[in-house]
Amino acid sequence: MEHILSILIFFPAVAALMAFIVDKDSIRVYGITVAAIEFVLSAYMWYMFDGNNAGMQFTEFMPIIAQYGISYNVGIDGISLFLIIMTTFMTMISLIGLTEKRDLKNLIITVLFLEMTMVGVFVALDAMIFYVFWELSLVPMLYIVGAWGGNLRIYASIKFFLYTFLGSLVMLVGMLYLAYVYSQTTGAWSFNLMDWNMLILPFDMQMWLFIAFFAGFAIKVPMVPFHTWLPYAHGQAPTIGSVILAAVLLKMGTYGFIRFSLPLFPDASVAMMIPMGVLALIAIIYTAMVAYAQEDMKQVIAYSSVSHMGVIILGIFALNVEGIGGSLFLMISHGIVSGALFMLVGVIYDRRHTKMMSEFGGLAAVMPMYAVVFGIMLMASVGLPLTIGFVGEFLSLLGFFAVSPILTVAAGMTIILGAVYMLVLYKKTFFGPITNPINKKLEDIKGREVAALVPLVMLVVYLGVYPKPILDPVNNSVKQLVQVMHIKAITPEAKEKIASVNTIGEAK
Amino acid sequence: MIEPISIDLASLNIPSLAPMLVAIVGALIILCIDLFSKKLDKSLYVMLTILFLMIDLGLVVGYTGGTRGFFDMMYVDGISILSQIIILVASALFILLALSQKRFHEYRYPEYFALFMFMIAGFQFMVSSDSLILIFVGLETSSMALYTLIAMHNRARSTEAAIKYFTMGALAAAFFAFGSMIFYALTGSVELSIISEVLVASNFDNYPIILIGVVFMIGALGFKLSLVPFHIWAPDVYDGSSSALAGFMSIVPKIAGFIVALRFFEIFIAVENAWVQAILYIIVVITMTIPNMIALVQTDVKRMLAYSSISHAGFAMGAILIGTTQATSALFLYWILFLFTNLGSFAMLWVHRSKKDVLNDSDHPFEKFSGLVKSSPIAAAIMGMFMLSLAGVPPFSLFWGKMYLIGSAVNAGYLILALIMAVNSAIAVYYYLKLIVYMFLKDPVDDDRMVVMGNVNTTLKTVIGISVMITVASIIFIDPLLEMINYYVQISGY
Amino acid sequence: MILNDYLILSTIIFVIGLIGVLRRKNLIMLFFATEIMLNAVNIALAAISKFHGDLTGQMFAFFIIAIAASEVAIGLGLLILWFKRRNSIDLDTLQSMEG
Amino acid sequence: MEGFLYTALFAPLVGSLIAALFGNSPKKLFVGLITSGLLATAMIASLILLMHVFSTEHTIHVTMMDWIVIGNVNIPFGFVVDQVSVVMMVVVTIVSTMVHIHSIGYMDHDKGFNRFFSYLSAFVFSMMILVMSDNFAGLFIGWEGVGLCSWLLIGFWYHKEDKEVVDDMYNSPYSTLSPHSSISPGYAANEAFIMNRVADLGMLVGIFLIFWNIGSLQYDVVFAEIGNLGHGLIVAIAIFLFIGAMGKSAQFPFNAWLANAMEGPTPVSALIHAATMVTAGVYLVIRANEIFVVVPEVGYFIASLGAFVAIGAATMALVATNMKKIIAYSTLSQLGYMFVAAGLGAYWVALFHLATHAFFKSVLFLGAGNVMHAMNDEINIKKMGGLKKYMPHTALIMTVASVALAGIYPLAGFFSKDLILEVAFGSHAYILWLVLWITAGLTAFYSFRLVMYVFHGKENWSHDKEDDNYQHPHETYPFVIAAMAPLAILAVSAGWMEHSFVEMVTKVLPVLDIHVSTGTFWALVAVTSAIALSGIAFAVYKFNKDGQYYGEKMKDTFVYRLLANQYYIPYLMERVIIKPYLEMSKVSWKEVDLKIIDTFVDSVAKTIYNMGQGSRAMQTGNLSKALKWMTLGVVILLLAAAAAGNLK
Amino acid sequence: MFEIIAFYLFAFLTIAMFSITVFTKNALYALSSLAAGMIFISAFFFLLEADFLGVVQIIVYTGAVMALYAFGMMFFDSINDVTERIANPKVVFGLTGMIALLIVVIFAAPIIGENVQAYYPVHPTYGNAQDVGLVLFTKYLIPFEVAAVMLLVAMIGGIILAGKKMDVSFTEMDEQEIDNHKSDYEITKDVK
Repeated sequence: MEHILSILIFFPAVAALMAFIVDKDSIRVYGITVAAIEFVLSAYMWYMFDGNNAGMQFTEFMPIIAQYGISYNVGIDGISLFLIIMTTFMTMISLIGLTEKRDLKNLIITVLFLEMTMVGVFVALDAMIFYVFWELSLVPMLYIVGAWGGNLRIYASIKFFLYTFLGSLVMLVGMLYLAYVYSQTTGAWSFNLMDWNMLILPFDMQMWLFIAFFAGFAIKVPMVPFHTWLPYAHGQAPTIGSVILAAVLLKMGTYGFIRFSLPLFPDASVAMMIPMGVLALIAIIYTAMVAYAQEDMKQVIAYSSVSHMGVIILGIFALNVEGIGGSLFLMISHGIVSGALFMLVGVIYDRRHTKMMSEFGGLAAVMPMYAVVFGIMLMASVGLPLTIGFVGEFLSLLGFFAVSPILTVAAGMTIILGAVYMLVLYKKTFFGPITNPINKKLEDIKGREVAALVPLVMLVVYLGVYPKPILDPVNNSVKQLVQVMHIKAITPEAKEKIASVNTIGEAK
Repeated sequence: MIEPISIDLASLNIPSLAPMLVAIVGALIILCIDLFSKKLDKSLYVMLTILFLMIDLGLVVGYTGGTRGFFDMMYVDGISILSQIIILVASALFILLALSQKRFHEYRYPEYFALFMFMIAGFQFMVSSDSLILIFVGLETSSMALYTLIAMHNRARSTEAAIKYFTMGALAAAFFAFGSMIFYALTGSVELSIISEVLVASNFDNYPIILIGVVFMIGALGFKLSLVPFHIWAPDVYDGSSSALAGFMSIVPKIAGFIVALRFFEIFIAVENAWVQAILYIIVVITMTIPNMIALVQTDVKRMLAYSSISHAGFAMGAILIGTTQATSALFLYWILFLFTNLGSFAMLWVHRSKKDVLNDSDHPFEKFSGLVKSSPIAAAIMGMFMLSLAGVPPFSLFWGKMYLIGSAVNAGYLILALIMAVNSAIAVYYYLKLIVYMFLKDPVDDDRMVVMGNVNTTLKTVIGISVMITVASIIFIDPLLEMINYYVQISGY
Repeated sequence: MILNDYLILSTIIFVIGLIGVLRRKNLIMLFFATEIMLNAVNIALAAISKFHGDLTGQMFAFFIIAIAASEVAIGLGLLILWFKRRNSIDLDTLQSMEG
Repeated sequence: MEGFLYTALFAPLVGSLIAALFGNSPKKLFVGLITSGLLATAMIASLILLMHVFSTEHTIHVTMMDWIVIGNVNIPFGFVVDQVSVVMMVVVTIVSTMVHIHSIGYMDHDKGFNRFFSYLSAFVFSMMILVMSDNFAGLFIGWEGVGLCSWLLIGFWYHKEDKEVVDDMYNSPYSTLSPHSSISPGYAANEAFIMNRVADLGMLVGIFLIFWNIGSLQYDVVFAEIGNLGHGLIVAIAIFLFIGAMGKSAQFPFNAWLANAMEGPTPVSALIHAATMVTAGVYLVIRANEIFVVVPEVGYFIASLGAFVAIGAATMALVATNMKKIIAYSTLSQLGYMFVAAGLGAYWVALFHLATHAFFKSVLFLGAGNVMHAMNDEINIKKMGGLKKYMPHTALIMTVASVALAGIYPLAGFFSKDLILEVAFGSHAYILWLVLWITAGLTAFYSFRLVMYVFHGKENWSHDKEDDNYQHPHETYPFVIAAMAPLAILAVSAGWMEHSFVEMVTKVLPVLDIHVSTGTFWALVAVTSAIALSGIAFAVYKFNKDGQYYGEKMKDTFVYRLLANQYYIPYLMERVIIKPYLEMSKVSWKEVDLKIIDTFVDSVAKTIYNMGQGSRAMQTGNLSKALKWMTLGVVILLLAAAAAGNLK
Repeated sequence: MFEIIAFYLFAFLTIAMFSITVFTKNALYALSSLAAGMIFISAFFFLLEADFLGVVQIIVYTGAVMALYAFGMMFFDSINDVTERIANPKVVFGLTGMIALLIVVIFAAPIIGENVQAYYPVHPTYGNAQDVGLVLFTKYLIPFEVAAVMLLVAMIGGIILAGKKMDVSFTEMDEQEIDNHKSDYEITKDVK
């Protein structure tokens, strides 16, 4: 089973190529089957995964450009494991729930290619391979948003592509420089992350490189003020696009922070704790307010994603096991919840072809099931205990509390403001009398919609009550990550800081 | 009285001349065949041409003799071999485009192919000598042929293009002559190696005059390499000539030019002459940037590609500026990958060429491609892929070139340059995306003047197939390719 | 006579040629100007070879003459082609492509 | 015994889930029966546990499974049944069982019947988690859980539309004189949830503080360690925890939601907003008494706030004509009492009052429910009157409950409330005592004002079907009365168990160390009972004299308006928080996000594009211009050369 | 002495001639003055003991080039009506003047470096022709051949471009018209 990861990456791609032959009336089943197989594979990988081993597993190594140290090098640990499973799972779910009719074949082929790139990003251990998948993931998304989107779709897709592309090019320069530094120190070329982790960099260099990588990741996350592409992308994208974008693509950025920025630039990370915290804080509060002002349901959820990503960033830059672990869990949960919410909006959009809240009201009476599912996802999104949303949010905030109680208290506003915009959305849409006669005869969710949503609901509750299966592997790998940072940190202050935020009784 | 001079043939090192001779002889043979029979099909000539080019290539690759030949007139070092390989492969592939579905004027002439091979020979001379005289003569030979080839497409715009190209070329030639005259005056020689020796020995005295010489050389080479502000000809000429030839022009003459530039500027880069470096830096930056920006606002795909190829030339010129061995290898890697990608994209344009005069007499307006994915998805996908490759989206071929080039810039400490390159590729993405947007995201316009796939046939498909293969699978053979390039570059000591 | 005089002379002629290139609208007369520029260089080359006592310059001049000659041929050919189409050799008729 | 623990805990959940299965189907009686049955089992289990704990003094502590385990965090699902939690369990289960049964009657015509029971049982489950958890995180789960259920139940009749806010005191949803309890159920639900969230943040911070300083959230660990922390830190923890408590117990400034929560069905008000959920705050303070005893200054603050709320709420209840709001405010006022006790360190007294109050207040609400049911949801007490002869049992029960509330010997209220006053006096907080003393009088008065308006006097409604205020009052189902009976009995008798109660809970709660001389004690009893009795007397006398309490001219006075408009707090909230926040949000979207950030991003792109347009001018396509460009290039380079020429 | 006089005389003449070529309105004047200038230039060659060059110059220019141009001008019978309307002469003279100034000023300095040695020295004993011949057919054999090729290319190019075959353009005809087009000049048939 040593090639499981390669299989995971390339199976969807091969399947996508073969899909060209499949007749377009049967394509949906094909797509779902492929995605399901992929998901089963990833689940099997989880089964094979040794939860007690904090290091990389299933690693594969094959030099590609030996002279420049670029090699096909993949592997997973507790940090990437669940992101992969979440990716395959959400892809499957979004394909099951897919209601799109136009050019279905192209759409499904594109989604399968996208799946390859997404999995690739999470398993890559070689910076260049990571970058390859990272960039490649833009293309299918461009097509999905641009071809099946709303009126502004072309503007939105191009904006999305250009913005992220620019950022990641800066990151590329950073990577090349890092490789150069590596070759200067060791005399050998390598883009291998494991090798890079051996590097001890001077502080200034760390800062510059941190900024270079930041450019790539922050735009992807997206962090305020680099977030403006997101509302357009979400607002215009078809349901499946929004689902995958919110569930997986955004996580690439935060994953990048954990995988690259923290271990490679420990001192810079420590130095950036507060600045990043402040940025995250702005994201949390500011976008929550913006979300509250929206009139379009999808935009509300889009902005809420930005806000939640802020919490994730906050957790990451707590630089303690609780925070990072929490943010990882929050990535999973946000993936599931926001994915589900976008699907729910898609459901209503399919029926009414509008997402304006003013168009609705009193839906709870005509679509009770829908209202229930929406309610559950809403509660998960506002982080109600015993739903999946709580654990991550709680841990992230808890983690950052060790860094700065003040910022954390401010960031805690998320549980209030989040409740505000979500509940108001719910009231406007589901409560009150049915004002619009058209809504009187809307039919409740059915068939494939139920099939797609029920698993999500079950996950939301199950992982909310019993997060252990995810937290355990995460815990080990994150512990190791923190140790690495602590060992690598060159300035005593940084060492001290990392140690302090990870020990009890140090909170100021 | 004159004592008889005796030269033993061995000292001439004839193999160094052999490849060019093959090309010239080939051309002559074609002319002779034409004399015998007038009723021969162009396919014959195409294949003959390719045949000769193959022999030529064989001789180049198999060349084992010393670097010098014919009284040190020939200078066949690694980069010369490398560039000849590029030139020959590119030419062989591009001449295949002559076998198009539709009939175009130039292919009625057997002379077309003769001239084509004379041109190749000219380029080969250009790259395999360090005597400004031979370089000049070779350059002019190829240029003369090229002007004719462009004009032979025989419609108003191609003639116009040829005349523009010719006139500016004449001016550039004058610059070249003047520049080399100055170096001759300073050093008493026209051979770059000696010039460099003398200059270094004399520690660059008469500095101002040296600079004047450099200026005029920049003017001349800049014209060949279409560096801003000597690039004005490029868009019009590409626009006027047939897509096949335009693609060819974006690759082959430039690589020849790059070799000359490399040999010439090496003199100054090697001693880290601040002025030359500064000037080149500026030129490289504006050459990358300005055409990029102009390309943003183009309405015709071919013209857009013209500007983009100018910008790419700027990228490659950056390698010369950096001047490290890695940079030189990067230059070649970049250009080889660029060769196949550009071959592909221009071939795609060639495929879509129709004789109907489409909107505001441009052959390939963006509208022509809108909704292409609906009518012919494969073509759209391929074209899109070439665009992504040009934009430097991994894992398509040109990304590796960009990556390696930027890498070399970073390694040489040109971080700002690296960043500028990065930003420029980001700007460039916009106009490449523009075509993709038209092909994939827009709905077809029904306008009978816009015929797509009008010119396609098996040969073209083959050519495109090749470039697709290389563009997609590049990741596999980057390594051996680099190995070869590094070998040749190192033996020639750049 | 020292070399500088010749060089200056050649420069002056070169520039005269340049002026012609820049201001001529009649293409054939524009070509005259290019010839002038090349010949200007020739003078300098001959002079340099004299003062270096080295033949290379004369060689170069020789080849430049050849180049100049062949340029004439091609140039005229192109002009004739254009003249057949547009019945004019006015430079400003070459404006179909821009931007 | 663990079996009983789990039964008590999960029986309600099972009921809720079963009910949820039929959530969308039309009314099924058995749903009500099953849920009530399961609640009864939970009640019995709790009683058995009570007996067990009481007799053996053993506390039961189980850890079901791990919840969140990462890094230093280790939070299990653990439950503890000790003297304190068991009391709460018993109270909760008893009241909720009765409320369930009552609801079968009350909701029988409602199409959301099944849904209602599902929510109600879910609430009980969360409440049980809240009281039984052995750590703060578990407490927080229940804390938020009850919040969710209260959101669901307040918004139960979500389909009602929003009433607009008018200045007319008699129709504005912000006044206690209008028929509207709030803008709309949906609004009230959200308001309640969000306000609680605000407080929960405080609580969360408290939890964080505890975690990062002690490293565990288990009660036993925390309480063992708490002494080792700096005083300032403990103060902070105490304050933040109390903020959480304020939210749930609707203490000022979080009080607004409780009155609006009356939008919910009346049994809900009885269970959640009178007996159980709102007392969670008090429970928290009692539960965490080890923390609060260390910082008496916080305790005094709590006590003072409690007294302030007690009198504030009572005054609002004086003028209200909205029956449910009267009771709601009396609840609030009683919560104030409890906090005074808790704040002054008399935790068991607080718990005691909590229990007794739960009984008489829930029954009072249920009674009100009956009345409204009979008067088809008429809520204005001035439109009732003379119902005594139509619904005698309800009248009786409500009167008894009111007496208990007023604190008349020998009913439950007397014992608990008297104790609180004694505590206040005994700990020399004379002002608090005075406030509470006055409040006691007010309480007695408004309770009986309610009783008089509803059950006595002339009928302010008509038997005439054509008349628009036609009513056909009737006594409710016997089984409903039967359900209320036990509560009524407890309301009467709960006080008699004081001694055994004290003996039990003081095992975990600090004993009261304030002793007033016997003389003073009797004096206190005397004055308290006196003011209560006089309150009742006045209410009865005034009503019998001229059928109403406030003359027209009095209604124009500022004070009356102030009270009727709930001290203008709702207006304040709307003007100071809600509207400005919405405005700020709109600004930050339309102005900042679109006009500044996004415009900047786009303008970068536009600039580059325009530069393209600009430099395009270079390409005139004119040959001699092109030649000029080339020459220009050379010239510039020459200039550069000349400039650099002399410096090598 | 003679050299100086000759130099300045011919310098003046050449500059004058070329100035006429550049500035005159009349193409005929331009042509003839160009020819004259070329001849005067050859005078410099003789002056500089490059007799061979001088001869070549005269032959090539007055012989070949001028003939070509003359033919060309006959062909474009309507040369004179190309009116030279210079958009902005200032630019032209600005640019060129600048170049002239800079280079001349810089050239005023003596430039012969000391360590310049003659790689292909002039042998005073031989005549210039032999001398040139020797170098031309040894060192510069290859350029010489290439130059020959170049002239061939130029010839072919000239012929093709000026040929009548260019009068019809297959590029602008669609396939149908091409098939119908039966011309005597049809040399290669095209693949169908």
